[in-house]
Amino acid sequence: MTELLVKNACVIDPLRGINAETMDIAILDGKIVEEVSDAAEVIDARGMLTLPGGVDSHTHICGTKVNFGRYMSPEDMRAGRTPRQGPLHATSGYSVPTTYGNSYRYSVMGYTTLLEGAMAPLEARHTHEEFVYTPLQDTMANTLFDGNWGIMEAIRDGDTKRVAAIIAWTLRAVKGFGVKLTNPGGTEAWQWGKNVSCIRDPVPYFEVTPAEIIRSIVEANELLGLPHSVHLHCNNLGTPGNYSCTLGSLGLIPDLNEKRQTLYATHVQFHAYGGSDWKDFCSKSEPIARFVDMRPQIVMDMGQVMFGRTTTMTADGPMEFNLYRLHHEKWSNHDVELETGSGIIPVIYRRKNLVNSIMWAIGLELALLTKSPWQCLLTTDNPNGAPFVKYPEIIGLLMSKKYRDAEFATIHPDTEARVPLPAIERELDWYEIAVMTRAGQAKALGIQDLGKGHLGPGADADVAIYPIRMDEVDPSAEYQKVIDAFSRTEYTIKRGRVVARRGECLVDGSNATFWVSPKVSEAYDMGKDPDFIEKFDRYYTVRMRNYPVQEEYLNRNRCIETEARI
Amino acid sequence: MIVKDAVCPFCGCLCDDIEVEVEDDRVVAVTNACELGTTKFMGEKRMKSPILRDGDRWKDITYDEAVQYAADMLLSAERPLLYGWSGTHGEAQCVGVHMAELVRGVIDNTSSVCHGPSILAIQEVGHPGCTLGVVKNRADLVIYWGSNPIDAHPRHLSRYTRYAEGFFLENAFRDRKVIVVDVRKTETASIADEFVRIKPGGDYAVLSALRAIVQGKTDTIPRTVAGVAREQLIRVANLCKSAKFGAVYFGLGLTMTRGKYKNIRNAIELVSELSRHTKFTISAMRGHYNVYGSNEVNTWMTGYPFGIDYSRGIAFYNPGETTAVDILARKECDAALIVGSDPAAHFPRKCLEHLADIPVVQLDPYPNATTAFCNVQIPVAVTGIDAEGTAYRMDGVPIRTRKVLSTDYPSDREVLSRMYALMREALER
Amino acid sequence: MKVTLALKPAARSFIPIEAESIVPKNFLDGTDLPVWRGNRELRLDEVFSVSVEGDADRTEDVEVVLSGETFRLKRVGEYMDGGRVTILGDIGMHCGNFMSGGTIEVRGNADGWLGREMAGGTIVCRGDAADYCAAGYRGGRKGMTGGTVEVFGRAGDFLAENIAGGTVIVHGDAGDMPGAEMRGGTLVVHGDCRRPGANMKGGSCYVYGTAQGMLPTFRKIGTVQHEGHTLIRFAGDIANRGKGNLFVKAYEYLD
Amino acid sequence: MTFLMITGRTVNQGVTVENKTSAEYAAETSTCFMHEFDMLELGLDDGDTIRVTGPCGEVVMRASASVEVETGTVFVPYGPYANHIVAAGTRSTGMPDFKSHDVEIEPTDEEPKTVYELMEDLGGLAYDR
Repeated sequence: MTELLVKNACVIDPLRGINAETMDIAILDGKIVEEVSDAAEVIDARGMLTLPGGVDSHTHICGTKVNFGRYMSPEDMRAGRTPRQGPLHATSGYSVPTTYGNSYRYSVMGYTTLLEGAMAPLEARHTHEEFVYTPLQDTMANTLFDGNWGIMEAIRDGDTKRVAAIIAWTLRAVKGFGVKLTNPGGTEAWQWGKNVSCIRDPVPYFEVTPAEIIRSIVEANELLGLPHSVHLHCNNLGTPGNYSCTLGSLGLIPDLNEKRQTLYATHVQFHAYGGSDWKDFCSKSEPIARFVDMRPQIVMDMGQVMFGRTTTMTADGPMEFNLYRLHHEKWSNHDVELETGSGIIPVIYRRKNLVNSIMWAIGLELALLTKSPWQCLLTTDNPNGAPFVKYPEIIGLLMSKKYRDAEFATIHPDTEARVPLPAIERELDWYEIAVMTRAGQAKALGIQDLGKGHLGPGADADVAIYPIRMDEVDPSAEYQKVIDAFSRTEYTIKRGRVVARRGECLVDGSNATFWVSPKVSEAYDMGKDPDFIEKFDRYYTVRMRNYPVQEEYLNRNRCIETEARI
Repeated sequence: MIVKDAVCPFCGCLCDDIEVEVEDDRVVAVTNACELGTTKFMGEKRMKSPILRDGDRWKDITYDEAVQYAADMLLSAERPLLYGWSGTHGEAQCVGVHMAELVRGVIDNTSSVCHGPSILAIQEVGHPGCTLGVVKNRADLVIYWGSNPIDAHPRHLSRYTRYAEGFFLENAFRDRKVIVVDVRKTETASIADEFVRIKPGGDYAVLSALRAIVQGKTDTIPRTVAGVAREQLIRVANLCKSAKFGAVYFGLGLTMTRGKYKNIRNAIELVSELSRHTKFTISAMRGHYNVYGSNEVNTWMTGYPFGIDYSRGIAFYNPGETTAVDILARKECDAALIVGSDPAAHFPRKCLEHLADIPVVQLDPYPNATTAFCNVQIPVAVTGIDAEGTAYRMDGVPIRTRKVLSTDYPSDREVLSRMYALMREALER
Repeated sequence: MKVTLALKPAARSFIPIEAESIVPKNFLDGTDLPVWRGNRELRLDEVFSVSVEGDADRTEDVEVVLSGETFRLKRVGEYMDGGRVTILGDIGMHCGNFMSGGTIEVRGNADGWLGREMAGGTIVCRGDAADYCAAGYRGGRKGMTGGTVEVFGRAGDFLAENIAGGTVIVHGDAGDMPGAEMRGGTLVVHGDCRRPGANMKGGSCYVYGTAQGMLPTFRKIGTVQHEGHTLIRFAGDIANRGKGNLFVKAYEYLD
Repeated sequence: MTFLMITGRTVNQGVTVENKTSAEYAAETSTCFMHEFDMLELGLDDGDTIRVTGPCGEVVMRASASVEVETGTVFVPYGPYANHIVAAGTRSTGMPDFKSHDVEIEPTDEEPKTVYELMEDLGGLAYDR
């Protein structure tokens, strides 16, 4: 039995409506409890800002694509190298660090739960292997269904229940958490070197449209009762004028779930572009934010771009090829049979580049223009917009108009005419930041009932104590103090244990992986479906029996069983 | 007993449809595997117990003694080399990386003498690739360049290309064209629709010429390039551009000849160029069944796929300097741990001369050429036969190998974990 | 100030010594510097006999002289920004990496990666330079961006690979693929070499001898006079939409 | 006569590679595949022994006629015999020139050594249990 008592914590816990109350947090064996005995170890938080452990609901940290980003980037690895020290392993890398590098750096920033944004089912085992070496965070993986042959055939046949059944079988097999659609239909078209331009373009051969894929899979997701909603990377990422496609996609979504959104639209910054080409490129954050304000069924994340060097990686293969044609830098692509694909290129976002400057502004605008922080979460689509170590700076920008203006003065001068940012006065407060970095993320992922994103009794004892006192700092003026505080916690507590202190990790942890297992009726068990089995055997190059990820790959196994309505 | 869907631990194809018949803890029959795989499953000449070289004779020792010997050897070395890793499962490779980090040694795998140059090329220009099933289902043009699957990857043709059925190909055998580019007229060349014979050392020039021709700049190209007529180059370029889906599979014919990784870089740049016209992919014919896994494990744990030097605590990577052949030939290590490979059979003699001068411990199920240079050899279970664990296919698809029979041999992971634990204990003391 | 470092003969002489601390600037604060032999950290005076004559306030006034069997000594002069380093014998890999100023003179031969990613200053090598002289690092980023490297002997393979600026002169022959991926700067090879300028897209490469295995993707433009040589001028590499200039005295295709 | 020696994989090398102490492995990896014209010129019959001299020494192999190689080129399966004469230089890439060595070939009366004899020549100790 291990007991820990955090005293004098100034807590913001949005899921419980707590805003800056000074209180004690009692922890017993890794869980938050009402009280602990006098024998408990005591940490005095001395009024410091104390939040539930950070949750990142969209990041790329583990798996085939991420590792290929590392593999092809020895120059990136020259930054961020640390030696093995005590219980800590060596790390390397800046934009695509090693698993230990990711884990330690996230931990120092107070993050305790991460969702890998895109896992190809066929290569899921790889993601899970890397999760084990991401020891200081609990993990879960969005599973890609954007180009799944079986699903597209079922959609063509109008059989949503079969769509749900295939998703159920696959999630269980690959130990996936949520349903991810990356450029739906586009990844299949890309296996012919083609793409779909928006939601009404039919996918070659399968003759279904992205709109049909999105709608049908959203319905299937709810039939399965999954904790998370469908997680959508819209078609047409990164092209001028794509905001109308984004609005069209969001407009497809009915409100089907009382507890959470029905659609999670990811890295919307990359999908909020106006203009008809790069010459008249401009921000369309306003119509997007207004649209989302009116629809509780939508949650989005920012996908903020920050200036500097990074590596872009996504399942959206055709988009990466277009980027390659612009930059003519190195380019990797990896198509996955019957399922999806991915692409990777390194990029540098420059202040002196007009397009990059506009992109930077759009992400901030989305966060500032969307009324409810629960509907626009803080991400960079790590590492696509920037490595996650930039989060503290983004928090600073959102909390301080002064900081934004100072930054704005350093970017391309023509930006002003293309974006609404300079006119936006709003400065987010501590509570809103807490929503956007943990509470809102946990709610959107549907894991608050599993003890994530809040500090109520029964929750996982994941706590971040930041070395800053809200009553002593004016974030609007003293934004550097805010950035410093969010860069390194005073304490990061994971499962009831102090894992990081003042910028140093202390222990080699042990992660848990969350995955879902929907219970479906016998008739919808694809493992017994003759047609499914036959096609699997003929067209996959892996035997169906060797496809599922064995439980040996899960370090701490957190299976979420759901009751499916099929 | 018949074990179905067993995974073949021989080459990078990692075929997972093997049926293995086991009687009395012996493999008695193997179905579906090629000759290479069958022989490996049926292999029987295992080393019985750990051995220690004692002057000019061999003496049996216990596993405890052998593990202690290895731990002491690595801890006292100033620059130990931990080499091999392609012939074992990923879980063992992970322990290997932790060991290298702990003792501040150099960890390298067999890709340095296999597809290491391909990795160097990918690090310069990236890699447009795909899984094998994408090619099987779509490709109407397959190019084998400096690779000879009939000898090295015997089922590649039947599972993924020439003789495979494909979802989008009505009559795959008829509709799929195969081009072979090589300096030898191999057996693979004889089943090709088009054979391009190149003068040795001429791959780079031919690839450059094709890139120019694909861009329409044919005039500059001389009448013959490395023994290939310009007309044939134009024909090949046209075949590529008119394909719906083209796939290049290259082998050691590109990685081992002059220019090394620059050959592969050029091939990748040709494919990137072709991607502007149609769909094209390129992939390496990886040799050992889990050499790619070793690259993957090293990459997520150290940041680099092979040739990682932890002498200074942080990871340093520079193939040509931190790779096994260079280190041994230059006598730059003072101890070696060999796992899952046989450098004495595959390295130039000068490297072996240094192995003879330094303490060497090897984990391997069989007596092999490296045994002759060992101070200690520890027999282990064979992954995919009497041990299970993760392997990565040549296209990056991870598959868990099955255990088809039970023996008393410990797995690589078990032996290495014991070594690692001993070393941690010693260092913490 | 003159600092003389005489390498002591060592029992385990085959383990390389990494000595990035040996740059003139560091000796302004004394000689208490670390070097590494494999994974062991040693003091400078455990490895060298150290003697110092005179003193200096400015890096420019520091000269470091290295003697002994220094061919396994790596990273000497890394990040050097001024002063002078003289190596009486051979020098190990990575001498003058990232150098931005000052002068390094190698009286003997230099091992691989001499002047890797160099940005300024001067390196003179009286003997031969091995592979990757004045080249870049793995991953294809820019190689040399400024400064001068002059080699009086021969150079190995991949000379000035990825060069983007500065000047490299080799008086003897060069190996395979000098100036590969060249994108700027100037490379001059007085002797013969193989496959110069592969995939180049900028800069100028001069070969006063014969280019063997000449690549087929260079377009002949005419002849020019250069420093008393009549050279054939090519544009290329057209495989890479290149705009580089390659000048050779003579060439042979692998046809 | 001078030849370009190329090394590479063969099925037989692969089949015997996990059994390096076997006569079959030694036989396969000590085979030098040559064009029959070259063999005629050297007065060689299939299976005759030859001395192959490379930049780092010499080794005895057996000649075997092959239609796959061109004149002036020989092919030897990967293994200890070829490596007995291959130079260790990698041109700083990590990879030796396994496929581009010039070698001298002449007939000989000597027999190829066993794998362990080769290893013992370099300071190893045979394991023969």
